[in-house]
Amino acid sequence: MLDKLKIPERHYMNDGHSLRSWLLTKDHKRIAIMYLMSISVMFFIGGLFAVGIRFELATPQGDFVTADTYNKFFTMHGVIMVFFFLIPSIPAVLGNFLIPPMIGAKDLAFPRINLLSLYIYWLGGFFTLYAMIVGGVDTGWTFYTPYSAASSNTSVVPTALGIFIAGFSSILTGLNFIVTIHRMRAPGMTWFRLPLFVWAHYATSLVQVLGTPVIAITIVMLGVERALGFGIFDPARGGDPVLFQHLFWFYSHPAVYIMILPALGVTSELVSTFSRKIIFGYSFVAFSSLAIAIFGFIVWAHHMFVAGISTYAAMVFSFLSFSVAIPSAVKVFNWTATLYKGATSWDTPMLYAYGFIGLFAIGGLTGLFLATLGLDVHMHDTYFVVAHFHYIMVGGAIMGYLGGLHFWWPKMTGRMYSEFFSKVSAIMVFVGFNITFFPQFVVGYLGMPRRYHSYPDEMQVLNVMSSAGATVLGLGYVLPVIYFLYSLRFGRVAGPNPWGASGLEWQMQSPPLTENFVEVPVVTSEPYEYEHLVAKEKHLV
Amino acid sequence: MQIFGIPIFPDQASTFAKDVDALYFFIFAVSAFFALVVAVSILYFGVRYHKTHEGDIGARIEGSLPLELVWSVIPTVIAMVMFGWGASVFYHLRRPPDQAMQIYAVGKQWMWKFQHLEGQREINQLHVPAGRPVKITISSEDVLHSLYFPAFRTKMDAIPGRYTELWFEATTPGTYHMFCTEYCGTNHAGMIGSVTVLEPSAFQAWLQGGSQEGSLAQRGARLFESLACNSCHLDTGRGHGPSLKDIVGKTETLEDGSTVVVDDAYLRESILSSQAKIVRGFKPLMPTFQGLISEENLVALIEHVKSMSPNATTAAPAASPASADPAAGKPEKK
Amino acid sequence: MSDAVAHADHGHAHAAHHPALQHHFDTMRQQKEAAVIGMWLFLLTEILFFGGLFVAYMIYRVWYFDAFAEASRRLSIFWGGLNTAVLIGSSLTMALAVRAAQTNNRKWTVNWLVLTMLLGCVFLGAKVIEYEDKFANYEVPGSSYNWLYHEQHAAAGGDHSEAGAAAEGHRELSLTPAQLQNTTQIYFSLYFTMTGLHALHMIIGVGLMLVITRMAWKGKFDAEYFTPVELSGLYWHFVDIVWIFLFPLLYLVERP
Amino acid sequence: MSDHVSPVSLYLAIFGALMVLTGVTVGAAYVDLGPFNFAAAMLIAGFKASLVVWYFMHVKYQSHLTKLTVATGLFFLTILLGMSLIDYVSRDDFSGQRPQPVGPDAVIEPARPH
Repeated sequence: MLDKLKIPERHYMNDGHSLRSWLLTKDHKRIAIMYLMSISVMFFIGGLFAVGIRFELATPQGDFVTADTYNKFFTMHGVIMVFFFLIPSIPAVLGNFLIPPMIGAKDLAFPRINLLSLYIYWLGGFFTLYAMIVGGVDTGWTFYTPYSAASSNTSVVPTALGIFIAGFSSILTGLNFIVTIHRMRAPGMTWFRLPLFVWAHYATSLVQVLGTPVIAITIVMLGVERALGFGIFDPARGGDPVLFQHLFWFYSHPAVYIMILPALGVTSELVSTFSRKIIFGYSFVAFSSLAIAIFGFIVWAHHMFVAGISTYAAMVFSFLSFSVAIPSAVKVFNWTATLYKGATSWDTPMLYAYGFIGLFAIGGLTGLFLATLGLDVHMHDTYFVVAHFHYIMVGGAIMGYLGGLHFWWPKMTGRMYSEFFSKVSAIMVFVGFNITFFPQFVVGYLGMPRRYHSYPDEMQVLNVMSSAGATVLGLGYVLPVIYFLYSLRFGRVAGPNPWGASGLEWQMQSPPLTENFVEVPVVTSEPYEYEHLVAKEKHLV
Repeated sequence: MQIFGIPIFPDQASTFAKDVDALYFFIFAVSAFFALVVAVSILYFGVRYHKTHEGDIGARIEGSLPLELVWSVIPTVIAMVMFGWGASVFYHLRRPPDQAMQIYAVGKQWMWKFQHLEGQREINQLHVPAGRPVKITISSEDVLHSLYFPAFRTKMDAIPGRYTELWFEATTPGTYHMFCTEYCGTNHAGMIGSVTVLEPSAFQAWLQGGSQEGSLAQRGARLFESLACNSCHLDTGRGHGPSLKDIVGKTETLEDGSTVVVDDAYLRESILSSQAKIVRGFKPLMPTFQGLISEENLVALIEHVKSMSPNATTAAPAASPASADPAAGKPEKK
Repeated sequence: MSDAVAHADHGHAHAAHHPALQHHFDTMRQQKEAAVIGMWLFLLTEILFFGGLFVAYMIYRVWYFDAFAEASRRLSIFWGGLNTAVLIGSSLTMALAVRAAQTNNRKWTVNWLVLTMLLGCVFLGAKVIEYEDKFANYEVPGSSYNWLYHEQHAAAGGDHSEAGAAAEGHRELSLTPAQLQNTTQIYFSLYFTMTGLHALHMIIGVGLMLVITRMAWKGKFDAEYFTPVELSGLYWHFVDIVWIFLFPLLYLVERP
Repeated sequence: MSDHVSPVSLYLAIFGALMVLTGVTVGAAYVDLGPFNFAAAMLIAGFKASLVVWYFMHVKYQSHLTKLTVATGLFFLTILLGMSLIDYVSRDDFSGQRPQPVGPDAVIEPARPH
């Protein structure tokens, strides 16, 4: 039945071929594809800096590049990866493409604002890349004053301007999603029939809208202090550098939840689809996304336990930081329970989901170490912290992103990618990732500080292991680019529902029409209803 | 502790290092347990419930409230235990005992300056007695730094304009690492040193005995390195700058043909305003250190250069010039 | 969040389409409500944007209250009060403009909008005068800042120095003049950042209303579709609310 | 948004109230209430702001979702303001005076703000 499938002659990609039809499009799917291309470029650039860092750290003396260049490497790696890849990755690509069809809408609530968000992202990217070319910035992605305001003589203000602008792209995407999910659900699509992917993006959008402005004002204050000589954070005039850290982390901790929540949503979809079964404890998983988003706002000072905040404040924030661990644990346990008595399969997206659950669990659990006051004094700003957030960002967010990409690629392009190579790349990514970042836990507890280009000799073996793993990980990321592009031309035709999934988006043709559905769907069944899907297939066959 | 010669666990050299490590092992055990439970069960379910043929679907299990409560309440309880234990260790870390020995530390871009009450001043070196609580009051002269002793499991940021403090009681004598863990610029990775724990008697000897922080010349040597003078003034003379070996007392011919005897005044002048008298055959590359070096560092540097020419007749030091900038200047910001 | 989903009638015979109804919305009511909630979410980001500044203000006000009090006395209550009245007036005219648009009164919509823009410009004019005064008295933080400019240049005279010196005489301050030189710079840094950002938002608001007035002039709005006027009204009222908080915080720290 | 059109008289009344409250807030500044000056100023400003939100911005007549959005914004603003106070209130030098340098011979002088 599969072989007579062919690509439908009318779909959103051949609905106008001119550059104008792409650059001035209002179709959320085309905007998602343009975002996919932009953030892939940014991921490649950020990855280059990571390679530079790992080469430098292969030797204790740090003689691959000078100290200044190394400082610029890790700063640009941080800035580009955080603000230009991780924050937009799943919401702007998969979220943009899939939320309207998943809730049965023709498009997002504000299509023009969606396009504006893409242009703003490009403008922000332009300023940051301009700053990178002109000389880069060496303050670390955290821009702590007074170094960033007074001592650094690198192009801090252009980079800060780039991040300030990119922040608005994130705000507009979040705003668009919230209004769409509230006001444009198809008839019958109640809140508890929404796919968990949509719940996760609703929570992410709340954080994007409520958190991003605070880093915008923090950057304005930094820019004003550096460019005009104002004295808000200047210790010589009585200012308090710790205040900058408070304002910075008020956004930047919820920002890590912007990065991970969409990946949690993707994994809930994958686990449910590939065990052919409704997720275990749907409402608990849905509300745990909201809980993570809201608790994410009250824990920020666990980044500052040794930064000079008072003992009392440290205790309060440490206590609250444990509250965020509970919803994450609930999610992991619910995924595990979903697999029980399911009908699982080892397709590539599911491989990424397995990898995600394992690595996200380790990432989350190592967060407990850092939330514990007694340990954070020893571990703060060492490689233990670097390993922790890479387990969440790379092991979690990027594995989730790749899993989602592999799952919805047939829907986005109508083509299947090569099964064999995608499994090889999934395993390479998993293995390469663990070799790269697990030794960093050990070298971190040994006391190797962050952002050092040279380290004591006895820590060399662990660092060389990490650098070796980084090359395997790097190769693992290059493979998907190859077989995805290859599949565009030569991939097997996928048909509307290659995985037999249950979401509304799988009832559209793939690649979908510009207006998604021929006529507005009415939702009657519960989410993840596989029973009637099988019945429909039997009826068809 | 080492495996195949690779150190995988830091040595415990302070009283509360053991408490911190006990807490570390507890959380490590709990995390390993949960990680294993999750990993094993997802893989087991993945294999055990693999679909036998194409059309299979899973059992319709919506969820179960008791199970959800179990894995919400239990992690909460464990989390509270971790919090309580961590908070008590932290409270102990943050309250130095009263009769602790007081040391002052000042972080300055890319060196740590310690001052003992008895007057000793050390740069990137710290000598502490074993078996006695030591309280270090920390501040910074320019940007954020952070004083970190991995072996003592303690760390505290140095904030300009404010005092913060950390304390430890060293137990086993030896030399341990000291790092700066708050990013502070170009040579953040070079702002390291070592803390030497001495037996109380040896510490007393060190206090009275050896010159305060090694002779002035030794301190000059460290500065000669940390200010990267050695990257141009190579002994072989093939660097950007002239070789300084046996230079004191020699007469050098300058760019404009005139000659000058290399003495203290000339050395001081070529450090503070290095473009003034360039030796023939060298380009004016040397940066001026006016405002970058304090008076005592300048004297130490000159002592070091003089120590590189042992057999030179020690020319009488020229009258110290009028207004050398006494305090260590702020790094010049472009 | 349990409000009902707008029910689309399935038949293909939709009600007569209002020209402004966009393709992906089912009814005008759904489109309007989406726009208003979208605008309110944007105003949320503005609340937190200015919130960051209020955190800094709050901390430094407690740490250096005397510096804030002294520096605040240098601001003229006259201009501050006038600006507050002007902005509240412009809020009124804006509300009336929205009402006029709601009631299909094209002429009065344009009139009220023009009046609102005028009042906005008056406010900006007053701000320019105040800023000029700050520059003249070396009260702009940075290298040129000089807290004791008047004491050093007694000859310069002007009402500033006598009133200041006389009033200052009888208060004992916890900060030395040298400390005042530094810590009042923090006050003026916050003053310029807050009022500067607020003025920037005013300029954007006036620009926005220029576009809306042109659309109103061309008769684009009626009782069914006046969303742009409503949204620019929301934005303008928000900018007014920010000033309602800025006025007491900056001008009325401690007026004996 | 609603088809509800408020009468002009209501707008004028609100305008009057706002002007009076401005006068009150200026007057209150001249009365020395000690620490309560700040609280009074914020209360008056908050009340004026709620008048503008409730009547001028029509939130009174709009859907629950709009009211919820406004409430969410204020809630997270209080988190931002309130929780950063947790640190500053409990610092030992919160009394507003920065710690003066202590120690036997006034130690190596860190950059002091004076």
